[in-house]
Amino acid sequence: MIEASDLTVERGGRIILRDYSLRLERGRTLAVLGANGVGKTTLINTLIGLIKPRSGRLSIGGQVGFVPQLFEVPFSYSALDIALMGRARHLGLFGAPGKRDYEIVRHYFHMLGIEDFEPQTFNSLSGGQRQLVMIAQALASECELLVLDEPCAALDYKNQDKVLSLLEHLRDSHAMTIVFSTHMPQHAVEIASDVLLMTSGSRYVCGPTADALNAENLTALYDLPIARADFSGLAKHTYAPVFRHEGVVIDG
Amino acid sequence: MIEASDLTVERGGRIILRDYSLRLERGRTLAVLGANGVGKTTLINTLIGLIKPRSGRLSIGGQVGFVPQLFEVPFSYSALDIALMGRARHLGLFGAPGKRDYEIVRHYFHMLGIEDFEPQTFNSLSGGQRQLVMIAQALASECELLVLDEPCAALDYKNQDKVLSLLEHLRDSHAMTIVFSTHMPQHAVEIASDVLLMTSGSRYVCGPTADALNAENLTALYDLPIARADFSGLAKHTYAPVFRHEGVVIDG
Amino acid sequence: ESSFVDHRGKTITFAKPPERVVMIVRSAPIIYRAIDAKADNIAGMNKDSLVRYFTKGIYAEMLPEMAKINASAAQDGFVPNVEAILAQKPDAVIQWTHDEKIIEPLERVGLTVVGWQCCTEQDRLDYLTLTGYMTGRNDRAQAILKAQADTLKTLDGKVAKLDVAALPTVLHIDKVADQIQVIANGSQNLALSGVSNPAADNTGEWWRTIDFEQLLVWNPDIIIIPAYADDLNPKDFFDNPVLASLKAVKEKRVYKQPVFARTPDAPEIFLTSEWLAAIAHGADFAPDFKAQIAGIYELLYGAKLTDDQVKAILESDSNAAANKYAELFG
Amino acid sequence: MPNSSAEAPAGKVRTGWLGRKLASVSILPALITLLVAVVLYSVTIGRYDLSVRDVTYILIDNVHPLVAPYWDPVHEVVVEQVRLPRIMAAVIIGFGLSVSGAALQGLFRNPLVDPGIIGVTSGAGFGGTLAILIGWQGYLLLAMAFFFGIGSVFLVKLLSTVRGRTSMLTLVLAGVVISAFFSAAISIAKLLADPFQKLPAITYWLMGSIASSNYLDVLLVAAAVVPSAIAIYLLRFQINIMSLGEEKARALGTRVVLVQWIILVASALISAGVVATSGIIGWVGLVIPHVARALVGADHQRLLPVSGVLGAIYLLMVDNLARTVTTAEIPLGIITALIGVPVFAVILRRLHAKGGWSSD
Amino acid sequence: MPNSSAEAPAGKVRTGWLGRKLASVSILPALITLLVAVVLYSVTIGRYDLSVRDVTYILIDNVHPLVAPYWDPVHEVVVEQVRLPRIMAAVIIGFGLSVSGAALQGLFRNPLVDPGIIGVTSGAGFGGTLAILIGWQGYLLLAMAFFFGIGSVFLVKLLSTVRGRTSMLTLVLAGVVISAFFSAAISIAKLLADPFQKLPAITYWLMGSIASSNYLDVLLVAAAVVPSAIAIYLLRFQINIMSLGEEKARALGTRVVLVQWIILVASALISAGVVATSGIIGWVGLVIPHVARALVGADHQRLLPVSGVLGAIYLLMVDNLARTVTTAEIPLGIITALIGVPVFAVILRRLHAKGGWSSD
Ligand SMILES: Nc1ncnc2c1ncn2[C@@H]1O[C@H](COP(=O)(O)OP(=O)(O)OP(=O)(O)O)[C@@H](O)[C@H]1O
Ligand SMILES: Nc1ncnc2c1ncn2[C@@H]1O[C@H](COP(=O)(O)OP(=O)(O)OP(=O)(O)O)[C@@H](O)[C@H]1O
Ligand SMILES: [Mg+2]
Ligand SMILES: [Mg+2]
Repeated sequence: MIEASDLTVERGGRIILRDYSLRLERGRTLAVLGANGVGKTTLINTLIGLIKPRSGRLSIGGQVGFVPQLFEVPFSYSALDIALMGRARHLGLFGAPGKRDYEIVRHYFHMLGIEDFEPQTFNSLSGGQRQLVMIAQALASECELLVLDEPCAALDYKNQDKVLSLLEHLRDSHAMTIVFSTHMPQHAVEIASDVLLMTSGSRYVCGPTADALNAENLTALYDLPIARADFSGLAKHTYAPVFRHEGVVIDG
Repeated sequence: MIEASDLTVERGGRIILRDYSLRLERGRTLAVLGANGVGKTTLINTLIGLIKPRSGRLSIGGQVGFVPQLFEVPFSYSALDIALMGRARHLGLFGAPGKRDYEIVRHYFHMLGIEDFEPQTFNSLSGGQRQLVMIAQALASECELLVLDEPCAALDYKNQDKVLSLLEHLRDSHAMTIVFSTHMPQHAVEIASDVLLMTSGSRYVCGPTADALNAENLTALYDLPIARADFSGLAKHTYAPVFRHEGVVIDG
Repeated sequence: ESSFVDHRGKTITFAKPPERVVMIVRSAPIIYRAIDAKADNIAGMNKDSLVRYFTKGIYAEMLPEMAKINASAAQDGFVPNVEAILAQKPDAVIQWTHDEKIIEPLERVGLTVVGWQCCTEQDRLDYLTLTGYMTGRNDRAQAILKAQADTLKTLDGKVAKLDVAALPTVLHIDKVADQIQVIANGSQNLALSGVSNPAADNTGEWWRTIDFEQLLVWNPDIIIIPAYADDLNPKDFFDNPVLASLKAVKEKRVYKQPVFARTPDAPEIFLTSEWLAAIAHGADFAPDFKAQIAGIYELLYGAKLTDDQVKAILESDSNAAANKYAELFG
Repeated sequence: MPNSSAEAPAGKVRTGWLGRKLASVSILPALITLLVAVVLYSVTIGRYDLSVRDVTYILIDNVHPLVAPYWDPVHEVVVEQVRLPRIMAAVIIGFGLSVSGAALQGLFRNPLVDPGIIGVTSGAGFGGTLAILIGWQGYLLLAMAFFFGIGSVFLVKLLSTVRGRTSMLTLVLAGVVISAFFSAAISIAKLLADPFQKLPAITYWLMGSIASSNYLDVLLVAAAVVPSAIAIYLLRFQINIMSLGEEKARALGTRVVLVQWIILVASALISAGVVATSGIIGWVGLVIPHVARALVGADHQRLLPVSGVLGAIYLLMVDNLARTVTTAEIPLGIITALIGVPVFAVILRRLHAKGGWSSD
Repeated sequence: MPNSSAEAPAGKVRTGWLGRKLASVSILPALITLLVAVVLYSVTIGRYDLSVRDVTYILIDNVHPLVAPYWDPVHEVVVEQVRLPRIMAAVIIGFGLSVSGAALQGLFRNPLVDPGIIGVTSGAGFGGTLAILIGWQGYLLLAMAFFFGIGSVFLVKLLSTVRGRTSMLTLVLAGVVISAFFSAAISIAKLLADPFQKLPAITYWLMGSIASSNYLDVLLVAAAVVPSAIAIYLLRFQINIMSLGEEKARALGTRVVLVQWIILVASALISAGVVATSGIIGWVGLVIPHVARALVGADHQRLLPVSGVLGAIYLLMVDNLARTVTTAEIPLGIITALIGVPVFAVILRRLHAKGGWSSD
């Protein structure tokens, strides 16, 4: 589904990623983790073709749906209008959404529990609500490959749960391939089959979640102690940061 | 420092908050938690005066620094330019930043470890990097009250740690009052003296962190099981969501 | 020494007639040439005047020396290029009075400015008098003025006998292509010729664009094509099917104005009134017109016109198709 | 997930989908009805007095010949050769300019954009001026205007394309620059023009008039406007997407460059056609889309047709005034603004709350 | 946290702060030097032949009277009464329009904004036209133009203020609408004007010319431009903040309405002053800020002065062309565009990568 070898990507004249190679089979889910500014968004934009890599080979099988990290619209479209735009790929140059497209979008609105937003102006929604609409838009595009840049950043736990469940459901029942970036390892723990830990522009770990995702790797990745925490009275675990562990000195 | 009683706030003709009352003394830190769209941003915008409440009394002591949730700039200012704008309050109508202002901004850049961003165009920074610059801007304003809307949403753990430590340091050494919203209860656990749990536009729990922040309240708040998790081998705990606990049914 | 008052009310004194005069007023060169009877003292004029009057047409034939005059005074009729004028080292400059901003820069650098104002009948007569004072040829100026006055007086005598209620209507139309443009309030006194203009009102609006419906409403007896309308001829009216329902077109009373109406302030312009009266009321109103034309051009410019030149002046070719033109003027 | 959609509550979907359709439908037919009414009314007014009955018979005669037409043939000429073509021209031009203005504002995401921004208007204006200066008239003038108009949009595109990429900002600035250039060239031409004949002709032509439209003119402007407006309408959904910005549009799978080109060329055709036949008619393409947006929101699927019909009504009413209010033809450009300004000042104030732009 | 700043590494801060100052300083003095050079050069050129030596002596004579001036008094008149005031006018006008354009583009966050957008230019144009039509001249004309110019900006503000709030979008649209209105009014006035005297006078005046500037004109335009430009420059940092959007500016503690008003009124003063003394000079205020932004970036602290000096140089060079290239005076408005367009087309292409706007 995705095959990238020796990708080198530059932006504004600076090399951001050097010699990245990765491979993802159809039906698998890749979580991309890494520090701020390491190049997650850059990698994702390269995968979906918004940025042309400077060198390296990249092949993507199938159509791509995408949820960007930041989003603003200049016109006051309704949430429904925005989500409908996800159908663009299916409509051709001169098409406009018809009944079926409305149904599909409404279906995902329903699954995300955001039917109420439909007539509301997109720009009057809260940050998290907008993100849900954008996710609905990407889902409505019904692509084989779904790429999401920090889809849960503005979401509360409930909505994170909804989105994660939905992604897993799509992967399982439609064999969709999914790539998402996140700052919360727990998201990877929950649904990712593979993780890409981006340590720097040229160093990374990529592999199945079970192997690659551990406290040690994460601590190295974030340069901060990340520990495994076990839920009281449950057979589940999470990885969480140990903030201000060593009494971090403020050097100001 | 902040005294609000019976605030009712509407936006676009809809009442978002009804009869909110809260009180925060100088030098305390309030964490605002709540589901997407419950009104956190609305409350924060009301506190800083961007939205006029429909009814109720509100009094704020001292000047306010602010970090918004979403941020875009139409011109390609450098990160330094953007952060310098935080000094506006100290410069008067006809002033422009001088040597001292540069020093102050650089000081906070240094504390956040983002000296490198200085000359970079703000719009070419990554999402997390922009958020750090915005935080530096708010800090540079050196106000008595600092208001941050989801300051850590786009940050990796390391940077979250930095920001949280910095906030705590500011509170402790300069008796700054701080209000921030977040979707991660752990942030509240770490540095908040008080929490405001916004269950709906008219129901909320407000009180000292130790009393108000518990698994029960959070579970009610997010409508999702939130459990206390204890770090393996450390005397610390966190609250984390238990995703897909009951095998959530996808009803599509 | 000559001393006179220009149109600004300013007294101007010349010890001797100025030898280098720059003229920004468009028609000043031809007037100056007529009164001074030579072009030697004309040191400069507008590019515009030169191109329009002295590079082709009857003036170019009669007065070839005019085309050699420096034409850097101004581009556009009135805005002086001060340095270019200074470079001509003029003794006097003839300039319009309508805006002090176009005179002040000239006087600022110490030039003598004679102001002419526009555009009444009296102003037009004054141009000749003022030029008479400047050139020291007041005799010629008065002779020309008298020739004008005599012709118009004779004409007036005949027009006065006409029935005022039945005067024909005349519309001057200078464009019928993309738009129909008429002269609503022109400078020519049509009453002198015993006709009236249905488009006239006192808005002061010179040209007016109308639509065909309005033309039908006015339905004039005679249509005149102004002399400057180079591209328009009576034939264009006769061949246009939409215009066929107009009275003047049906009766073929559409005429092209003769060349003497080409320069609005030229000393021979008064012939136009006589010509129009003849068109409207018959040859009696301009008896022996061709000889009169030749006489006036000789008086003004010392030119001996050939018969072909007179015909060209009368636009006889263009007007061949119009009703009775040949009968009227041979 | 194609089959899962059937599981969504069908009733809700239907009313919802129909509901939206209806909302757009209820304003549009109202406007179209209004347009038809204004057209019919327009035929009966003019400087030449004709009774409504005469006009009716003359019109009916075309569809169903009356055996003995009892009216003056002049009347028939007035109705059919003078008024009808003019009315048609006004409707087509108003429609075209407004549709193109709405599309371009969406494409450039800028409320100050009008069909003139891409350089066509002044390019075509210069072409026409040049033709008048040379002494060409009629279809030569038309061809010159058209040629220069289309040429200038290519020039703009050329100027703003650096290494195969066109930024919208550079495009719009290049448009401004090219417009300024041709405007200056027009001024030069005016300076050189004979002030008795050609200058007034140029001035008047540029000011915009459809006074002398005949059926051939109508046909020509329709040939430029109708296919272009259809092309723009077909792209309505793509314009929605383009209005989110180029990056987003590309990510959604839109063929950005192609859509840009089609809209630019279609708008250029409309403007060039209009200028060629009727001179520069400003303002309509800038303001009408804002009014339409205030009525039906930002969605171009509804915005484009509503904008078009509104523009047609507006320009027709303005032209009616132009030809009846005084004995003189007042150039359209003047009345467009003079009458429109107070009206739209009020409308924009009123409706601005739901003005469709997010930036206020 | 005032004292903590001392702990920041002092050396780094110093070089950094100075470094930035220097960056801005290195382009600005270069431009100012260029401006001075162009001014000196301009004095020596013209249709009237004067040697550089003569001009130098005539100029020096003012500062340090030479005992026996050996030059022709006409020469002194040419240099001091004809060329100098004109050069001063060009410099002041170019400076003022560019500064105001840069400030307004920042305030409205729109690259298509120019000093004409707020209605002043055509308002003042109409005032002047009216004065010419009535037959008023000189300082009456000036006063009319000025009065109408300032009046129209108040009208725009009035139109766009609904319940005490002014949205930038409504403001800009109100500006467009008012501009269109006054432009139409100008056209009407032109139709009514006597075509031999007043029409050309109006046309020429509107096209923009500083040909006949004397010291009083210079003084008047300076009185309008200098304080306004200073006010705008003083607000340079506030404009930075306003350019982030109103909400953000308010959150940062800016007195949004006050800043808006000062900039609007200052820009109105500049435009009205320019139009009153020299007619409508377009294009400079729109394009020069883009070039300046390409040179020094978006920060208005550097942008405003660089913009101003660049505008002064540009207009001066253009005016030099206007008065020397042909025998006739060519109106400024024409050359501004005709010469500027190719130059700026290239500059904009070249420098666009760092063009200061984020939206491309
Ligand atoms: N247009 C650009 N020009 C120059 N540098 C850029 C540009 N866009 C991004 N960068 C740089 O590339 C690096 C990677 O950015 P990217 O947005 O991919 O980071 P990220 O991993 O997504 O970070 P975050 O977690 O904060 O979203 C950053 O250092 C950023 O400054
Ligand atoms: N301009 C507006 N017009 C109408 N409704 C609005 C407007 N702005 C916000 N709202 C509504 O107000 C509610 C609260 O929004 P707010 O942004 O305060 O939520 P929030 O708690 O900050 O959510 P999030 O966690 O997603 O940021 C939302 O339902 C939103 O749709
Ligand atoms: Mg990112
Ligand atoms: Mg929020």
